[in-house]
Amino acid sequence: MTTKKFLYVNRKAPYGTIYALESLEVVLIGAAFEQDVSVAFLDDGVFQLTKGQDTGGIGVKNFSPTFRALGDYDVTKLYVERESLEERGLTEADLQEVTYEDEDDDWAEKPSIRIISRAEMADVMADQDVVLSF
Amino acid sequence: MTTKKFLYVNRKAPYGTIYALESLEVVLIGAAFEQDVSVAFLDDGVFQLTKGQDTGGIGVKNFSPTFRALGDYDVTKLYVERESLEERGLTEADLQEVTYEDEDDDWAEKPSIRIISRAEMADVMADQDVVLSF
Amino acid sequence: MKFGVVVSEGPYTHQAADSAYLFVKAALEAGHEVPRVFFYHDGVNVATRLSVPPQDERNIQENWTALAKEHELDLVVCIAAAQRRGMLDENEAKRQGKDADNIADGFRISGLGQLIEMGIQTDRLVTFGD
Amino acid sequence: MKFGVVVSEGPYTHQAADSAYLFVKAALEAGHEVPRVFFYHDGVNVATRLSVPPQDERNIQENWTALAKEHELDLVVCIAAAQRRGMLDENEAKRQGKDADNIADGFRISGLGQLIEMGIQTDRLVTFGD
Amino acid sequence: MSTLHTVNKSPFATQALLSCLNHCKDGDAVLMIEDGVYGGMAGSGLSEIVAEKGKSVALFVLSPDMTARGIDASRLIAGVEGTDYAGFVDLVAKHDRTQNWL
Amino acid sequence: MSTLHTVNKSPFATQALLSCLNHCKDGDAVLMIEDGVYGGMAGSGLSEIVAEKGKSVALFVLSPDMTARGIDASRLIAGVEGTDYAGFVDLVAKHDRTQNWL
Repeated sequence: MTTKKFLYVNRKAPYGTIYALESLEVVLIGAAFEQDVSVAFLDDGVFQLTKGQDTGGIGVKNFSPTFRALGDYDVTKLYVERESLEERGLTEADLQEVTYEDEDDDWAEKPSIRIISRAEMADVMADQDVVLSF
Repeated sequence: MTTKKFLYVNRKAPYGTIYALESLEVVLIGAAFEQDVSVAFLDDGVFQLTKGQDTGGIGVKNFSPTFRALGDYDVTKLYVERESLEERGLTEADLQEVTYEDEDDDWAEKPSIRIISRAEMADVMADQDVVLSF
Repeated sequence: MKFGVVVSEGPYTHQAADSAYLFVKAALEAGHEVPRVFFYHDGVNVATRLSVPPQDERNIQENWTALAKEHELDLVVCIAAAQRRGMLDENEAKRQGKDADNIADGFRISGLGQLIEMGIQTDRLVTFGD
Repeated sequence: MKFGVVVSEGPYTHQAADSAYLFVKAALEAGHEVPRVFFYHDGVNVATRLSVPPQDERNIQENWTALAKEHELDLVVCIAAAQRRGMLDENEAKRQGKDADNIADGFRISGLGQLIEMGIQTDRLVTFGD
Repeated sequence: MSTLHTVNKSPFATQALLSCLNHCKDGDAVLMIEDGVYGGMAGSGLSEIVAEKGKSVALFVLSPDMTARGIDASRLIAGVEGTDYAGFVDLVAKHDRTQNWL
Repeated sequence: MSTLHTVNKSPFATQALLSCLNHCKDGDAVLMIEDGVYGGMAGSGLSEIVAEKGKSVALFVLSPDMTARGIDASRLIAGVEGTDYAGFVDLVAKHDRTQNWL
């Protein structure tokens, strides 16, 4: 099967609407197709990755732990835009840790989240075959 | 039956979403209840009143002529925020004419659209019993 | 005090139906009355009895149906909004010549007048939407 | 050229389903292929056969069903999104123990894999949503 | 006579919060719920505008929505108060009307 | 290699158009559809930003959506071009990928 570069673009906050959750479902299913997958978080999408989410008080399922499972599905490139974080008063320290084991480097544990600039995000976007937006 | 002051608040553009149309349906039905009705147009809601709308090319019903029928339902106070118009590069001349016949003034034809400032809009909002938002 | 509540967005897609549910529960617990909840726009989709959410998610329709039963709530689905979106009860299905219906127990279909009436007869009106 | 199309919002509420319909028609008229249209999020609600829009409005479901018949389009409704929102075909209704179904002719329910596959097998992918 | 305003959108995504703040009057209250709770966070590009408005109107965020999104109460702008659903109900009862900025 | 971006939201309501313009690259095209067509209007508070971007990217509005909303072509920012659905299809085909800003 052809291998294509897939980018999933997340620009919306979690829980207020379902897009963040249903985007994650696509990423998980898509992993089985062995494409070259990247996931972008910009604008309010960066809020999806905050640590310490606890949805007990709103009766909605907390799906944030699922991001940590992405490494097991070989989804290891989570691009987070620095300017989006800054505008929201967030830093990398506010995000949960997501890692993967690099099979090309003796299974060393490496961070999946890559903080990049807006210009670099534009480069990532321009380097894709398929862009799916949520 | 009690008479209350009802305000319908329109902040969304027409056609991209259904809120403008379904708001108008509420206003029309509500007219039968003989309450003291005002309708506010601010933010993108001012786009609902532009003249010359022609939806033939998008296959969606053009409901803008219905605003002109509001006078027959005794809905005669359509408040439009000046600042919202200005930010969008619009003037009163871009809006359709909506009039009513004033039964207290020998059925003289009068404009229903009242362009008011943001501060006046805040006053209108603060003077209501029931505010319905779309 | 009497609270009227409007739900304007569909279940799962927007948080509105969840927020409204928690608000109504809290209002009842505080001793207020909620004579009616009105479902408008995509809010009408809350009333479908055909949804099958994943087992680890809440069932929004069942939550509302149970709350309605417990407190004798009047859950009204706007007929005009419902027709556009394919929400029908048995009578409406028959009347429209449709071969199925999908409204759950505890909800009833009625006109927009019920929204205005709710605004007139309650002390406060709160809308949860998009 | 092969175009894949995603519809992410519900009928009438958002213009997405109308825009996608006009886009697919134009693509076909220009000689392109549209091997599949994938309905996700509230887009699954486009597939209900129970909607009864006002007589002076377009019927979005019927538009899609007719276009699918004319051009043998593959209209796929995402099963995960559909289950949450109460969209079922006859098989799904039976499997889930539901007493009714509501999917119109011309639509079929299938998995999210069909979306990825569409991305792989088409030359361009266009999403209409909110 | 005063109004309770609710805002359920992220202020970074839509204009709802700004429009609300531009229309509320001294003595009103603004309750940020759902994705609206992000408007209560300190240190963002919008915090100063919100904090300034806090001098004339009472600002609240719905705590369960804040907690769901991983925002600790220590991150709130000074003067913005957290409340639960019971507090939401009280705010509705206390003010003469509710206006929802959707 | 270039991208066709679509924007379907009013730039006065959401940040979608601004975010799109901040991420598109020289030689890309931006097509404003649905409520997005308001972004093509001259004389608004956002016209200058859009016009400036028009120097490096091609800007289009979907004419049927513009006409539906009562905007005459004479109201467009200089350099913003109207197109119909056939033109939309051509733009998708011409560019290597489509990115939809929802």
